[in-house]
Amino acid sequence: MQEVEVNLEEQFEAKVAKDIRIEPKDWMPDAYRKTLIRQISQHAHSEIVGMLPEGNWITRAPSLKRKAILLAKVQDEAGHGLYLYSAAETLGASRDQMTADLHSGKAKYSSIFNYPTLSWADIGAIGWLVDGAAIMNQVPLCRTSYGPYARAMVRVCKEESFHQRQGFEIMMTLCNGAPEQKKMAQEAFNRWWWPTLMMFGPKDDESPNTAQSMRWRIKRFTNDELRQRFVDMMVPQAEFLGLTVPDKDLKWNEAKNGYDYGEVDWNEFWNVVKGNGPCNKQRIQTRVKAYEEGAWVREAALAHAEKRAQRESAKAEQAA
Amino acid sequence: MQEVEVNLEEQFEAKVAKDIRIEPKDWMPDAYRKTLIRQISQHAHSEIVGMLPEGNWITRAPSLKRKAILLAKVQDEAGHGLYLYSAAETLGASRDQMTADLHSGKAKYSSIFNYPTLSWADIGAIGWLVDGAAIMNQVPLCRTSYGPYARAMVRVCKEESFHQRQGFEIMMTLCNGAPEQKKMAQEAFNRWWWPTLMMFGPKDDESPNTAQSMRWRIKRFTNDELRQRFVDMMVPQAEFLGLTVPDKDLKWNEAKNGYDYGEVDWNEFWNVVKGNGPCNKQRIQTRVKAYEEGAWVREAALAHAEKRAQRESAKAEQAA
Amino acid sequence: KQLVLEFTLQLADTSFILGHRLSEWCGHGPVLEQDMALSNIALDLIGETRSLYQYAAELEGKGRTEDDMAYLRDTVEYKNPLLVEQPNGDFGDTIMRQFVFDSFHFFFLKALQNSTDHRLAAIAEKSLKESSYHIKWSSEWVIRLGDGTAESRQRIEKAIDNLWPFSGEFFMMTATEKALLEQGFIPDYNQIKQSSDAHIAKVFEEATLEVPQNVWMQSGGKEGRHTEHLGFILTELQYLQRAYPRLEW
Amino acid sequence: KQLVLEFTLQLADTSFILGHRLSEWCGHGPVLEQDMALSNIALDLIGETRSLYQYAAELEGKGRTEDDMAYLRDTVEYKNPLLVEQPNGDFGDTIMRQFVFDSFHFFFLKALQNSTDHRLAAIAEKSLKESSYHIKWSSEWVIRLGDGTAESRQRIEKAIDNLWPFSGEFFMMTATEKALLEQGFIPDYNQIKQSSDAHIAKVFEEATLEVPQNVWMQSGGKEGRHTEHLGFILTELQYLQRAYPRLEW
Repeated sequence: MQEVEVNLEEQFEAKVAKDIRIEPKDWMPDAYRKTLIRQISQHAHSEIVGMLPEGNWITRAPSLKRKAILLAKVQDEAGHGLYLYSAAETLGASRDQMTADLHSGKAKYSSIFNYPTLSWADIGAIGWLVDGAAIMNQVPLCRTSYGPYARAMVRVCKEESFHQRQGFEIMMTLCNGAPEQKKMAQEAFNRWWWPTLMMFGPKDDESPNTAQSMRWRIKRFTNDELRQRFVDMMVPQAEFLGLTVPDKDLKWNEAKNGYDYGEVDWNEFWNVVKGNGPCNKQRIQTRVKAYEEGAWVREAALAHAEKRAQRESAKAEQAA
Repeated sequence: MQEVEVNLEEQFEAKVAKDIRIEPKDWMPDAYRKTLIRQISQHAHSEIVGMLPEGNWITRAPSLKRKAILLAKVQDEAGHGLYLYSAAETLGASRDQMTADLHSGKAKYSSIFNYPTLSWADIGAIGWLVDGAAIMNQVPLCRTSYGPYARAMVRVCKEESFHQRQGFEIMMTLCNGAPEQKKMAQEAFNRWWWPTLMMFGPKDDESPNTAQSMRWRIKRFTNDELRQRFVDMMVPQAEFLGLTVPDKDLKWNEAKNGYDYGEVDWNEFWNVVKGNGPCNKQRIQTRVKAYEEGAWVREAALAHAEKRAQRESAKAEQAA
Repeated sequence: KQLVLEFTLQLADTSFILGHRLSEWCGHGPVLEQDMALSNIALDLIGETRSLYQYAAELEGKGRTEDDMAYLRDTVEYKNPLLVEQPNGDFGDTIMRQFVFDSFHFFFLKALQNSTDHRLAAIAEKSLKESSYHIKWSSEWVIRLGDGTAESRQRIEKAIDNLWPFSGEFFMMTATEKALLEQGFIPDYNQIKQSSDAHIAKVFEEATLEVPQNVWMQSGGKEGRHTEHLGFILTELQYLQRAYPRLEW
Repeated sequence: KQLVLEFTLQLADTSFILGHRLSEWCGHGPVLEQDMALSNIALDLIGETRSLYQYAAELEGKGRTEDDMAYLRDTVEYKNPLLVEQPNGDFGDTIMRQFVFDSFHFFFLKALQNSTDHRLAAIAEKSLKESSYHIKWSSEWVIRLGDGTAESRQRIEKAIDNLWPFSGEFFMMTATEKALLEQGFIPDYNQIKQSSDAHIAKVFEEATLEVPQNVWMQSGGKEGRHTEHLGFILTELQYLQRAYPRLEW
């Protein structure tokens, strides 16, 4: 038995090393399964909670077109949540349990959604920066070792890059608009820049799980690598928009062919992770409320389905 | 016994005829008491329900001054409600019972409050027209035969005429303002004119209680008399404001030294009385909701008062 | 042409306000799949709205845009029937509001396809496909909630009670509608009402619910006399356009 | 002078938003007498607001009015602490919000009477009389609800839980406040905090409630970083002024 396990583990490691996808029915180490469930469900929760800050502006979107685009975008996030919950279910997690863990605070979601959306420009900033950072994190996940997760990410990434373009377009419209609009854009940029950098997670030397995740090819780059890429990509875009990056330490470093940037406020990061962000409480309360108020609907749907099934089997019996 | 009653009734009638006030401890016929309780509680309910259509614009008032004035006005209405409930209590009615009757639909309130407030001009129109009609109804009640009611009405009327001036001033500001404002004022006037005329109640020949109420000196003028006075007073004010009365049959009648006016839509009147007005359901639901959601607060206040009383009597015992 | 403009605006306002109301659900639905369904219907209605406002703007010919129509008219200028501005309430209220609306909208669009106004006919044809999904969805939910648990039945009955007085206004013809009917621009509402009533009766029967009888029908919305809810919808909806006038977004 | 202007606006925004929130109760209170009490406090705060905005407008010297200050600034320009924009919730939430506010406001006004800015000192003196009623009222209600029924106790504890994270911001000094403190324009917040804490401790003891310990304190409002609630307050509040700009009302 011991030997069989060892063999299976070797086969697993070998497959991963050769970039062969692990599928639901394949043997996998418990730790791998747990890590994936944690990561995928966290990702799914992020999509669902992430609906709230943007959803906050659907009723106030400034034009019919923007309203439709934003509503469709938030709806896409619900869809991403669904794909990802399904992917986690292939690992034996149940959606009810994952939901309960989100509501109890046991499961995390991306801290970025614990910041409030205070102006229309925030909708642009989220699309541009937050979706931009998400894509940077997620594109490598399209090649992640677990099959269902990788396939879900392919769909997610395709839609996310569409969303990011829409966010950039909102920012561009504001930056090319009236002075009040430009100011609105800069103010939103100031608030979202640093929290976005935090989306890549703690610094590499404080991220104990990174090494194992990389070995399993769940992750493909370290947090700091991705963060650096993101900064290098966004700074020119900000310049193009005419926005000032709110970082006085930002400067081009010819030697590393990238930007040096200031120190992220890790106190704030850990504090928000701990639950003390501006909206942690509100976000979870909103989700719990929606869930609890929906209980009777879910029960009714179930009860009706059962009644219907009974009637049909009764009918079938009669006919027999 | 029979004779004593007859004697009391004669004394009562004599007092009323001499305009001597009836006071709570005086003997009075049951029918008089019942009529008064019905009328006073209906009047109190009207004040309370009347808070809602105007309260609807407190959060949207267009200036700090208007906001403060409107809030103070609606608060005054709560105060009027309180005086009047107290007056009814002197006749043996309980506030709980009166509230229950309002909520169950057994007790009525002025139908005018079953119309919605749709623009800021409605706040002006209500103050000017509705409070104007209320004063026309109420000034004679300051001399009504039942003492506590008459005294409550003196206070109410003083504040109402203040409110009416404020309403007129809102209308004047709108009518002297931009074309959009003038249009807003005319549109509100169109909607409120006819319902206001209905405030005086059915035509005299369809108002069976009027004769008795006048004999008891609860009422001093008939519905049609008051309605005519109101029209005669308001038409010149509307002209002063530059507003068109929405009545094509309106014209000056030299012979009667007053205006002839078109027929009120009595179908609409009875329909709203029956509960089918635009807001009947909403108004009562709002009151019931406030009451039900306040239950725990009232219970807590009572429980605390009892605890406190017990503690004090325990202390007093110890001291003794 | 003025009449067609007025009528088109009325239709646009109706889809718009209901679409807006549904969009308030986004992120708060009772289960993810239904959250998405509500957003889908909202998106369809907003799509229909845009076609209609665009047409209205063309008919008016004063250079106004779809957004001017949506964002720069005040409460009394909106001409939607009262039903669609009623609050979301619980999921049962939203379902019942949607079902009543769909039971009009679907049969109305079907008939409007034959309008002598080709633009309206084309919009109707496009929206009809979407509406056939909506009516299926809301009908199924009425059945589920009516024939579900004791609680769901009680809630959907409360929703019927709340909303039924607003179910008649769709079929009460305004002066504009009467004139357009005579000119063949719009279909006969009596026939639509027959189809609608039949559909409602069928669904309610399957849901084991009773169709209310002799209910007083509220009206006024199609003439600009609204309930107090619409004003609050518009304050939220129009805020940015009002606060920062005449800008591109 | 710029600093005094900023500070005066911050105070005005604070009274205004809380006054507005309280005014939402009007007609919906748990009992008539308390409905009136809530409106009274709202009226006092709006009165204080007007004096402060008027002073701010004078300090600015650009011809703006109190209404321009109130109605034509957007969310991030408002500088009220986050507590006052929190929703009314149930009566317990409103009481707790008011109690936390009064426990700052009363002692703050008391100290502000000695400001070297005579105008602020005069406004403080006038408002202090009103505030002494407010703090009495809210303290008594905390005691009643804390030491009332099991339900009221549970509700007020939930309110404490909801609102305590917003109780610290009043005493966190912004750069503006620090500079003004050095110049003697405003009082030392540490001393105010001592009085405030002592009052809270006394009332909570009588209410048989526990003062929460080691709660993370939210902040940002005084620097314009608000919760999502403020935007919705302003859409409603400012709608008419935004929809019909530059008119007299």
